[in-house]
Amino acid sequence: MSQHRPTDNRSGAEAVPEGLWTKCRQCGNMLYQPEVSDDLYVCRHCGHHSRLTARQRIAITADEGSFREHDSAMRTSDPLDFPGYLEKLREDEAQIGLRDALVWGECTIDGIPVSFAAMDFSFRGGSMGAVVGEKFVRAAEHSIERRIPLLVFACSGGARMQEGIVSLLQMAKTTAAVGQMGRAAVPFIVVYTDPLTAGVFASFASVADIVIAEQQSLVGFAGPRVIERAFKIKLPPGSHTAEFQFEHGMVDIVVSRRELQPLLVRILRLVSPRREADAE
Amino acid sequence: MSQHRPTDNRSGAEAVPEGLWTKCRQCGNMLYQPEVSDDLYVCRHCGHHSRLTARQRIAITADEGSFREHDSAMRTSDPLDFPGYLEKLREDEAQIGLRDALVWGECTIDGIPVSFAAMDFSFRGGSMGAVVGEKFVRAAEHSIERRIPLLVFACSGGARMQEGIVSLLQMAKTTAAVGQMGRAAVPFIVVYTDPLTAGVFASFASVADIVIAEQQSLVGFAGPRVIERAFKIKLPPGSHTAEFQFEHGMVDIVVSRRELQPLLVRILRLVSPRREADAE
Amino acid sequence: MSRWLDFDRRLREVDEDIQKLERLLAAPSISEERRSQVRAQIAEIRQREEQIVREVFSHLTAWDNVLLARHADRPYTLDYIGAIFDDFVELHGDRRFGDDPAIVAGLAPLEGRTIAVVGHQKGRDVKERQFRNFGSARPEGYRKARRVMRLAERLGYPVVSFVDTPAAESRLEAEERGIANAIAENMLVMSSLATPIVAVIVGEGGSGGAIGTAVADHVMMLEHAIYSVIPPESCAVILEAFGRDPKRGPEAAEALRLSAQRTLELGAVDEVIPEPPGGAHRDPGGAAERVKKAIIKAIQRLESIPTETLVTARYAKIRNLRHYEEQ
Amino acid sequence: MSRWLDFDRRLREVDEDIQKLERLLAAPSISEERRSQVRAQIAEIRQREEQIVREVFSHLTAWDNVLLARHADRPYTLDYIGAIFDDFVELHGDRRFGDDPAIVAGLAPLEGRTIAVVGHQKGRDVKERQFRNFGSARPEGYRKARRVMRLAERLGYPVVSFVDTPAAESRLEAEERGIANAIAENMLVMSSLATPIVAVIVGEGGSGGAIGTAVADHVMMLEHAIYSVIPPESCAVILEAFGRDPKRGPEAAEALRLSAQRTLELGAVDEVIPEPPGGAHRDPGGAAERVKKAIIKAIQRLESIPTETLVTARYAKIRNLRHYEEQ
Ligand SMILES: [Zn+2]
Ligand SMILES: [Zn+2]
Repeated sequence: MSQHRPTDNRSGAEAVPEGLWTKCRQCGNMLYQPEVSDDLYVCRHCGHHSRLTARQRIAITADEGSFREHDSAMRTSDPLDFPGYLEKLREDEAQIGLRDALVWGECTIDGIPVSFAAMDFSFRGGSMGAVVGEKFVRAAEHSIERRIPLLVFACSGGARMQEGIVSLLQMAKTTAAVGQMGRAAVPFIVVYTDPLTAGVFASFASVADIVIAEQQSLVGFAGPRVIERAFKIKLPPGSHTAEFQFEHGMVDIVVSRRELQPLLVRILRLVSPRREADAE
Repeated sequence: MSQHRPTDNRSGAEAVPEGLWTKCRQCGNMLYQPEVSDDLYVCRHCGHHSRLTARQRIAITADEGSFREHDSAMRTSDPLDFPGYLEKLREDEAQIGLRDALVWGECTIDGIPVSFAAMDFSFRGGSMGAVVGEKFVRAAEHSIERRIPLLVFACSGGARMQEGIVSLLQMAKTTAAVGQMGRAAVPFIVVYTDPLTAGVFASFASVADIVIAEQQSLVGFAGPRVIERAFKIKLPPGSHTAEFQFEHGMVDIVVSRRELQPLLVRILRLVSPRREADAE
Repeated sequence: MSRWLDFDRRLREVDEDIQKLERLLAAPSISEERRSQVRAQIAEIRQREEQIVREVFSHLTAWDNVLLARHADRPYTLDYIGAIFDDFVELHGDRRFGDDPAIVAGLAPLEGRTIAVVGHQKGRDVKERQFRNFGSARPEGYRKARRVMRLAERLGYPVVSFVDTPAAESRLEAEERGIANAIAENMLVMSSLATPIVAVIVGEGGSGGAIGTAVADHVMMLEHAIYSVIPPESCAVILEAFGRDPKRGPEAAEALRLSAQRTLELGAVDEVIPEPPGGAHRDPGGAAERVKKAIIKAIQRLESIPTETLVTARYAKIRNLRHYEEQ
Repeated sequence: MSRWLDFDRRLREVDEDIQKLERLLAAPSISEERRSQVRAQIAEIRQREEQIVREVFSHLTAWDNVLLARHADRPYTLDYIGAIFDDFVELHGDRRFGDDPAIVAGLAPLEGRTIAVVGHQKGRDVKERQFRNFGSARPEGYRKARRVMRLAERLGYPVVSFVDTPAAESRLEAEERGIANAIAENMLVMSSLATPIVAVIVGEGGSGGAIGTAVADHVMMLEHAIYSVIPPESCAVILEAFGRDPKRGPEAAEALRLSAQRTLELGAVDEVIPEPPGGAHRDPGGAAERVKKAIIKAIQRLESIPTETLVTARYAKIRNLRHYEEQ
């Protein structure tokens, strides 16, 4: 909680592969790199929402220059001494510039202070181990201390299996922290982004006060391919999407990335009325 | 709460139509009257469970001679001055020997003291008006004061429409009283008996700690015939029964009337452990 | 059978006459003299209209109220929400099974505070009516409302509930998923929710479907809304007193005392909100303004009460309804 | 691949030998001399058996534990319930949708107090296994467990949770009704339930399906139970480290540290309950006796703690799990 390390909130752009043109993963059309971040990483041709790194998410969400990262140095202790795990971590660290799959800190959004966390799917598939769990809890505690909302962008392949039972326990740890927020009457908003599955979906992400989902994100307890393989069945099209979860009552609002920011601002104004008054 | 009027807990037998033989409503076989109450009003031939009056229910459930009725003189004030209502009430009073559709009091069951209420379908279809609501609440308050379980046998056609909005409000009143029991940590057990529908099913009877149902009882929000008429549809066989409600998770245990008493004793022992210890 | 129904038709004719005259006024060719004639005509019609309204509405029958409460032009929950709040973030889903469009729920700002809003939504046109199931909520609707009310409790927001439903959905699928339980659990939760609750019956307060979201510290009712244990037509069909004849619904409505004033006298609501002349549908903006004022007044009062006292008083109000004799 | 599996087979042969000899003893025709010979034989076999058991069990592999935890003869939740409690009133249904036989829940007496019991039930024979969905619970199961735990909280009963599931049900119907939400809400409720909670992992503690009923003040684990984030075979399939080869499950099991002792050291459980020699399935009565003693001891300790302190300490325990470095 004590390590305030200011970071350039635009640095996320560096994580995008170099070169002036990039190819849309959905429609195959070429996208002009300098326009991509202005477009919020949404394809101009087909509307495909690219997966964002944590830094990119911060860059397009937080008020410019307002993000102050906490606990950026935190690393797992590799509790199981799991074969090959540390090597993989070092690779991801080098490539992505993060030490684990969740970045948290404080920032303002349209002037409203929030405790903020974004998960990064490019780091070990956004999986949750001891560091993701601890950082989430610290973000929650920060929101309780400061009496400000917690906003989390969740994407994850599930628990970090290389941390074994320690990773499973993060489900209880993060969910229990949500309980603390509830008792402290601080609002907790989560945004599901592509993809969100397993241990993160089945823990803190399911018990938020307000659940928003980016359209067409894959969202499910088990990934659809996992189920098709395990049970040798074919799933109907459209299952395990944000829209499917909305239809079944698990999501409050499905939005495009373009609609997301104004929606967040409206919600944050509603859940931080006194803050707003303070700021005036 | 103050009117302790001892009543003969066997007097319910008088409500059975006179004559030595009676006909089973399900299989048509003749039943020998003196055996009927020994058989708990269950047909020896087909197992059909006859509907019981409140007094009959008390007689086969409470320890002999232990039931002390409360508030037996309570009558509705006919709040709407509803056409023909008082006449109907007087008819039922004369025929059934009750002043409304719920009898409550205290008794012991296998020596365990309980606050006890039984509804009577023969009185205005067991409908709930101001008197049923008030008596239920008093039974609940009694259980809170004495710190003993409340056991209620529920059968009802719904709200007492001749009391208009007053009868609707009994849904909130009785349900809120269940909330009081919850806060006071006294157990509330309800037994669904044939038939249970509408306003009573959709109020206190749905929020009991433990829900037991006599087998084959009709149990539903809307009666099946009402639905078939209103929506001009045909319902599948077996819908709106105790078994159907069990299948859909609304009932804890479905039992025959023969199994009911030992089950109640087991449950009452579990939920009144200190009482039991006191008695030893 | 309904004086008001004929009257409503006549009133619409008068409205059309006025509109015609107003179009005339707007024409550039009209002379100044003719213009003032037309103005006088309009004023006279309006006066007559007001008089008729006052006269008819001074002795409405219970059945008139039933028809008014169900009037196709009557403002619905989303109309009130749109008129009363500067914003409304609708929340969806019960986190169990689905999202029921027959009940809307969400957060809205009201004079510097945040309100949790729940309400039945009937739907205006054929398509929306079907989508909204005519305002007959399924278990998911009640559970969504409960979820949002619990959220309100957790975050300290007052709850405002708009009630407008013919009845809860009762067909097999609703039964299978526990419509009775959903209604009962809502009443249980609302009876002890640790935040102020205000309910407004804006149209039809239909039986269990209504009371499932109408347990509140302060229950209000629009002047021509109804709050009833049963639709009067069904009551007439069931009871011998009305010859089991659905056409005798008006008599049953009378017997059921379907007027806001009688409902107030019976202790079932705490306040009647007067509607604009001719009914809420003739001036939705005016109706919403009155509802808004009443809601703000109620919330301001309730906010000043310590939560524990509030919850205790709410229970006492619900519990202490009498209407029985102990001889 | 599993020393223990071979050994288990051999052990059963030895058991059969002993049984044969015991039948011989029971024969009326046997001479007194032969009888004492046989007795000595039995004693010798038994001693050898014990030695083998001790030897094999003194260095079981993680994979041995996996096979032991999944052993078809291993006592299941209902076996423990039957052996530990004098009565058990099973409660059913989630009050929302249905009743899930993969989780049992109910009330039971334990030394003068009433306990709320929840637990996964795998099912013994083919028919029961299908009925119980092999102990893979659906959302209804978790919601039933939650309902009964809330009942326990309301009435002041301690909760005992038996954990034994390969995984939560994950197929489409479970997804549609919110299996993720059901697990998460259970953890939320259990993390602050105002009554003591004791969990015992008796067989397979499979991932989210397990932790959804295993958040407790005191989490215990049988000596040969496993508590794992993923089945080792699946782990082997997913990770390059094991060549994406399901046959390398034993290596994955080792890497995942699937032993009660390591699980204890990692802070994931608070106590390991030793099993009778040869594993719980070789002496279900003895295993139940040990579990019963451990439960009673835990509850007695927890009962003496004021509820608020209890809940605070439970959260602190869950929250303060570390395993990270701060630079
Ligand atoms: Zn594209
Ligand atoms: Zn018969």
